[in-house]
Amino acid sequence: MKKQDKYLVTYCEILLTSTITTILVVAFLIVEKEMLLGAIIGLGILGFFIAKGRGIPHKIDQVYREHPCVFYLTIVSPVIIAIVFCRHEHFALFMIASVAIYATACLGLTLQLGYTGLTNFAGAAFLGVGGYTVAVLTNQSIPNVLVILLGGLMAAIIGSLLILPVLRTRGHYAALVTIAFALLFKTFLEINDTLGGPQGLKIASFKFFGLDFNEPLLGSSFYLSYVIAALLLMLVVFIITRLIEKSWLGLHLDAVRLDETVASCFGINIAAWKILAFTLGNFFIGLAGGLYAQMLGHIAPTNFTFADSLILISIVILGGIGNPLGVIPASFLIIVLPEKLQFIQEYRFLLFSILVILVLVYRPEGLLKRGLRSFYRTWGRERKLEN
Amino acid sequence: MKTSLLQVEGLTVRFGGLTALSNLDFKLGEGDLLGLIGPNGSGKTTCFNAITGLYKKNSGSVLLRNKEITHSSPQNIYRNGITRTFQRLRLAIGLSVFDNLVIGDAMHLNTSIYFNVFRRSNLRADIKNRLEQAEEILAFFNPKLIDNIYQPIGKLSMIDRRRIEVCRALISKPSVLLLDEPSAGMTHEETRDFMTDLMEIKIKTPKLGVILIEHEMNVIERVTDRCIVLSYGKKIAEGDYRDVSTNKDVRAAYLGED
Amino acid sequence: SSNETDLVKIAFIGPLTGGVSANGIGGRNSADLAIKLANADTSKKYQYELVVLDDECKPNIGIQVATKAAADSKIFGAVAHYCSAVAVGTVDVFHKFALPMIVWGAVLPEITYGNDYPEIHRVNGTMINQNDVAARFMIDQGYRNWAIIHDTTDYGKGHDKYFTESIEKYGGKVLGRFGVTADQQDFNAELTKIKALKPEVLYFGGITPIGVRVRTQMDRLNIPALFQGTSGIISDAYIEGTGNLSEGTLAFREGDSAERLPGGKMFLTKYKEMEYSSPPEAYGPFAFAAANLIIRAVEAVGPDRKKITKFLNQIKDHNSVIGKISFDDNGQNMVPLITKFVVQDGKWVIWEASDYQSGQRQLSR
Amino acid sequence: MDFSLLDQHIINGLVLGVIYAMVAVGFTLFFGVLNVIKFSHGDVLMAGSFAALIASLFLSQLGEFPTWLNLCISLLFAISIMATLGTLIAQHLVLPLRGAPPLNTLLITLMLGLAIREAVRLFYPNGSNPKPFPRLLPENSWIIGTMEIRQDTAIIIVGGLLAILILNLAIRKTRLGLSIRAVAQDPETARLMGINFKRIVLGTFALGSGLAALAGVANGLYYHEIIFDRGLFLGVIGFSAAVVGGLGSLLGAIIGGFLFAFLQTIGAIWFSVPAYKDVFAFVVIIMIMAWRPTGLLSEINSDRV
Amino acid sequence: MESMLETQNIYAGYDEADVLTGVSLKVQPGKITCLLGANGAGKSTLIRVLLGLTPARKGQVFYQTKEITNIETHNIVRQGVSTIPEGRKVFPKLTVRENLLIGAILEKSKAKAQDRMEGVLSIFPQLANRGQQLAGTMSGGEQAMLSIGRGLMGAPKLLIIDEPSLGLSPLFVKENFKVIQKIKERGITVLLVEQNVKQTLEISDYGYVLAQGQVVAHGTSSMLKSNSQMQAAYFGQGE
Ligand SMILES: Nc1ncnc2c1ncn2[C@@H]1O[C@H](COP(=O)(O)OP(=O)(O)OP(=O)(O)O)[C@@H](O)[C@H]1O
Ligand SMILES: Nc1ncnc2c1ncn2[C@@H]1O[C@H](COP(=O)(O)OP(=O)(O)OP(=O)(O)O)[C@@H](O)[C@H]1O
Ligand SMILES: [Mg+2]
Ligand SMILES: [Mg+2]
Repeated sequence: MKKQDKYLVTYCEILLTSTITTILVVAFLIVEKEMLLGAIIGLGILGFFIAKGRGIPHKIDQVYREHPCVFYLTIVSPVIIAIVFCRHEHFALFMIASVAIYATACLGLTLQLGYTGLTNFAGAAFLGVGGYTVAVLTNQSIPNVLVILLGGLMAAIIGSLLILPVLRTRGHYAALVTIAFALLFKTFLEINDTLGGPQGLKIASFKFFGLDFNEPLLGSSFYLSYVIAALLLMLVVFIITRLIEKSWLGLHLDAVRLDETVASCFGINIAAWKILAFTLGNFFIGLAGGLYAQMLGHIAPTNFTFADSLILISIVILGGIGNPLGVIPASFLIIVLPEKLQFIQEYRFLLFSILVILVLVYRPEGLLKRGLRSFYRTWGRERKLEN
Repeated sequence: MKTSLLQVEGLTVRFGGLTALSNLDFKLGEGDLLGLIGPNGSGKTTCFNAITGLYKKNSGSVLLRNKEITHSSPQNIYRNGITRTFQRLRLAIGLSVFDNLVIGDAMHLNTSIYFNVFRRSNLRADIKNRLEQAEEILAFFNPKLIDNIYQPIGKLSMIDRRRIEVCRALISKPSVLLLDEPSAGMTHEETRDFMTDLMEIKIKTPKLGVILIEHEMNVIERVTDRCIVLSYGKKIAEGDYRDVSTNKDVRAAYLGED
Repeated sequence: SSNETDLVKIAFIGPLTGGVSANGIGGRNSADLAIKLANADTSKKYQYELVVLDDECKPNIGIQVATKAAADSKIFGAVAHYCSAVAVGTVDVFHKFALPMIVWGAVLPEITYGNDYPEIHRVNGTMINQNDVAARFMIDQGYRNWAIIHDTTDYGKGHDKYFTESIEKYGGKVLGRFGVTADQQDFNAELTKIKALKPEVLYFGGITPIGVRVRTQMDRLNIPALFQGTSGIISDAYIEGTGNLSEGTLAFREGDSAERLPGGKMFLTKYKEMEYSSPPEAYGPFAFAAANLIIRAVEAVGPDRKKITKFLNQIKDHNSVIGKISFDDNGQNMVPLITKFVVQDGKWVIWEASDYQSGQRQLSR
Repeated sequence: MDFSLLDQHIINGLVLGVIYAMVAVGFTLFFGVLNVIKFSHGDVLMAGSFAALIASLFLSQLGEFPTWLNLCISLLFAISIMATLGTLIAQHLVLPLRGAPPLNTLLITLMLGLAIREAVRLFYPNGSNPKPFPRLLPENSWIIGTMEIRQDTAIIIVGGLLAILILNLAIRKTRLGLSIRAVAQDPETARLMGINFKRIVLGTFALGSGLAALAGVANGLYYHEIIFDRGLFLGVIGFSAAVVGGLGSLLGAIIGGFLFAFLQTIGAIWFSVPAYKDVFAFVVIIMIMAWRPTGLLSEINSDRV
Repeated sequence: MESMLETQNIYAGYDEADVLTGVSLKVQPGKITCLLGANGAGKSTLIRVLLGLTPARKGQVFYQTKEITNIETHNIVRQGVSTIPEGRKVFPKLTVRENLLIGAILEKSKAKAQDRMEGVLSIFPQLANRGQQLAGTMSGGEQAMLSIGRGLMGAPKLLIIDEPSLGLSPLFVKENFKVIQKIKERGITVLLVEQNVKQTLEISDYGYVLAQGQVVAHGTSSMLKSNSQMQAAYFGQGE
């Protein structure tokens, strides 16, 4: 009886946390008044510390492991409710979709950098490959879903041009290879006019079984369809990334990252795993790039500069390297925060950079530190349960 | 006569001007426990590194069950059944004990994407099997470790880490096991227990051939059938412990005259 | 029908951070001035508020903020974009949301001519007119041989293309052209090659920061050619950056000089009075004019996007700080005038009023 | 090919190489203690040139100073300001992140670079515009055979190389250098040797930032013009040069710097659209990395099993 | 008699758990004091506390007469304390010579450092012709020698040694104990952590036995040698 009471309290706490978080996030997205924004941020920080004081993050973790349905209830349903609530808020939806797309790309980077230890400073370039592929192909008569897949595929293929140097180099040396690629990719697009040159390309709207994504869906916003598509894409990529982590594949990738000598002494084909992670990661980034291009309706080389690659890397680091879950709040922070700082106009980047520095000084490991691998939900608990 | 497992002929390894290993010959039969001893810097670890393919050999050959593996990659050598431990521990600090152990059996893990991502229930069954297998081998060396199987390696004491390394090398059921100073840092008592466990393993898998690098002479005396003494990369003596320990060269170079 | 103090929001979009932010901030201040003046004017029916958005000169961010502006139902018009690549991308958004907008700085012809969206207007001219006048004028001055350095952005590439077309039409010759990236620092290699070509004029298609670099490095290599730029270098920053070297630099811009117009003079004095921390730069007057135009439309037809669009499309011979504004079918201001500028004693001076025109000074040959 | 043209190209390439090498050496130095790419290096360089500009303008307001005096004072000012800034950065941003993965330090320096850049843009009067840098070096030319070289160019080449050389000696031959390298490899054991860890980190930051300021001033003196957003790109090139040369090796940084300058110059000469020179240089860099994965003067592998 | 080093009631640990729970000991000047104990007893942790690498949560450390609890490591080292740390900890990318020189980094006179280096090389002739080899590529035992040599380069008043003979060949283990004896004869105080109980007690003057973070026995070496309680503590709970 007592135990059940405790569970009830825990559930109520989690429900409350999730409700408050949802309300705050939605309010943060919609509200434009500076004072209100400040109040929301203040409330959020306050709420975070209260929750931490009550040990709620830990409880959530525990409950989620034991009862995944609670997880879906407290994460998925607020998202759906929030979207339904925001269905007329074009801009909020646009931002949600952008966050989801960036998070997807960063999941690709997590696979490369977080799991396998491959530094990829050319994230934006692969985003661009996906985008340009989509831009060129959408205007042909190819089914649009296929086009986005082809965008991912193309990113993976272009990425394989770099495989030889990426395989041979490590650490900063590998960073240089990708930095070089990022720089030359953008410059090449800009100089060479075959792909629209500096002006870029326009992209016809995304069509899915006769559903035009640029038309309002069910009388709501133009961007609702994109939000749904982006969230679905993120979900699928997230699940795949997570499943990879919690399987023999993830274990192999970790082994490659942590000690190549040991890995080779235990029969692990380092090159093969690196190729897998690099290619699959680029594929995910390419998919994200494809959808992003579709949503924007126009892409140009200046979207895919080295600075943009750094933004992607920043998200991965800020989220906590190797933790796919951290990528989502980190994208939210890095993508939405500068936008919310529009009211301070030319000072916004200064403040933004200072804020990120502060976050890092207070959370040196990133927002969510990567934990030990658990292969399945009850991992590490079985023994206790049995006893 | 036991069937030959590992055969090393004329093995030479040089680093610049330094000949770390020169013209080394030896044989390891099934079930042998061969001691490899010698002063510091005499080339023992280098010999392991050469056999496992980490160092390039300047000349000589290595045969495993009469199959040439001289120029195979470390991956293939492992797949052919040679595993090892490292003199300086090389465990993945950020991973759990289980992760560290199971990576030792990488060649038997199913790494197809389809299996790992889409056949989760099969994977789960597989993982549970591996868990049992890991617990079994831990139980052998130190049953207390089983409770730590989900813990990060960093929480263990040095000596337990050493045990984990040995377990990692054993978990794939190799035919040759190379142990590089496994008892370093252990007390006499712990060393004794460890060697007892090792002997038991030998009894359970009678065909396993082991090469043991060790500086504890009583260990060598107790567990090895035969030993090889290296000095400056050359073999200066070979035979059972009694022969070797009375050899004048060995006493001068290694044991100390008294 | 509407309350006198109804609040009407107008968006300003431009680059406020990064390399071309000087122009963005100048434009922002000018638009802000227009709003402040309107609010101070008691005869106005509405209160106005400027919503300022930074597009970072990046198309994706541009589309993002354009969406933000367009999605805000209180916003009835936008004064948007200095960077052409951004404007090319956002026109679809403005059209989708039926938000009337006026471009205040981007010069690529496609922005107005590449679509038939009624919402899109532009008060400044395109680079086509600019280069045609420039080419004609230079030929008349007796120059025949050019070397071109342009950046590989849309701006630089466009100028290269249109200037070359015009100059060849009038019988001039381009001896060599050099596309350079916008973040390049060192032009010594390119300039060394140019020195060997011995052109009479070095045409530069690009904006101030590189313009300053090229002009200063020309001096290091002792290249005697005349330096001719485009609207992108008509800024105080160019003169400040190059110092004495700026003397005799030529450049061309659509629209009349603000100093010469009665409204323009008013603009400059009011701008001074407001004590903005940075100058309006070359395109400030255009942003000011665009903002005024939207205010005027709101005053005339009330806060209604469709009506404002319609009103704007009918603008003909409207007096403004930049001269008369008349929109053609594509919403492009048919700027009748291209003004020629030359740097004289550390100031951009209208050619006709300069010592060079009167023959007191000579352009370098 | 016109030979006087070739001379000119060689001189251009040399100056460019020296400037790149100076930036690259800074990267190598920071890599030495932090084991991380310090992305704010380029921006510190830029800030250094602005500091010198301020000092120089202030001096010329005070009255007539000989240009050499003006140069020395501005240079010292810039170096000391940047060294102080570097120390503060190390103290408050880098040391607190000691336990975190090195990549997190990378992010913090990246953001710091952005902050410095934006601060200069916003708080220097009209900071987003290019600023003329005073001409503080003699501009007469020396004629050597068919070659004509301006004195300022020559001074920058020689001065830059000298600075790198002195630094190299300092790192190779002194106890300070030994301490820096020890701290980089194992901070804890270094402390056991009696090395003041914090002081070494702060000192290295001061040294590196001072060097950045010097490079910034050299840059300003050569181009006569500075701008707030120069840092990032120059930083990236410096980093590339350091890595191609082989991280941790000062000679490597010099070789890398000259190689990069050489590739860009060749690229600018070869291609009809010179913008391709960067594409060309980076393609070659990628190929070099595939050929020599640890740089031209490759880091010696000390990893053993 | 004044002690060289003294701890009083030290508590310390990692994360939440305390590894040391109230350790007090004294190191007499000019003597070899040894610290014995099973693996994981907390010996190395105690040493880390002495050197200021791991903070003491409670208790005090005195060096000569000064309190040095939780002060910065280099300030402790500068007062004449050298360490041969557990696991050698040579600098892998420095050459053998540089590794030795860094042991004497506090010594301003180059000539003195050179003298000490010659002294060290005469003890470890194996290192002599390896001056330019990177320490990371040395064999395990060679690294141990290097680490000991580096510790001697500091010319300390107090030398703290954590498991020096780990991985050394029998000949060298003997040599090593002789070296420690010689160090003592030079008037240097030694605090020695060792697994090799017999030989350690042979050369040391006084000993402490640590078990589960506490001192379970202490006394002169001859006393400890004959103490059965100590044997039990040292060999764990079992026998
Ligand atoms: N990668 C390398 N580069 C240069 N020299 C090396 C390398 N690896 C080993 N050596 C040298 O080769 C010799 C043999 O080394 P090895 O590690 O095999 O010795 P060992 O017998 O294992 O000694 P120990 O008992 O001390 O571990 C040593 O002198 C060592 O310095
Ligand atoms: N960095 C660390 N983080 C967490 N626990 C640690 C750490 N280092 C040591 N421990 C734990 O502290 C305890 C004491 O360790 P310590 O190294 O002091 O023992 P020791 O007596 O020196 O043993 P050994 O003979 O193995 O060196 C052990 O249980 C160990 O697991
Ligand atoms: Mg060895
Ligand atoms: Mg210990």
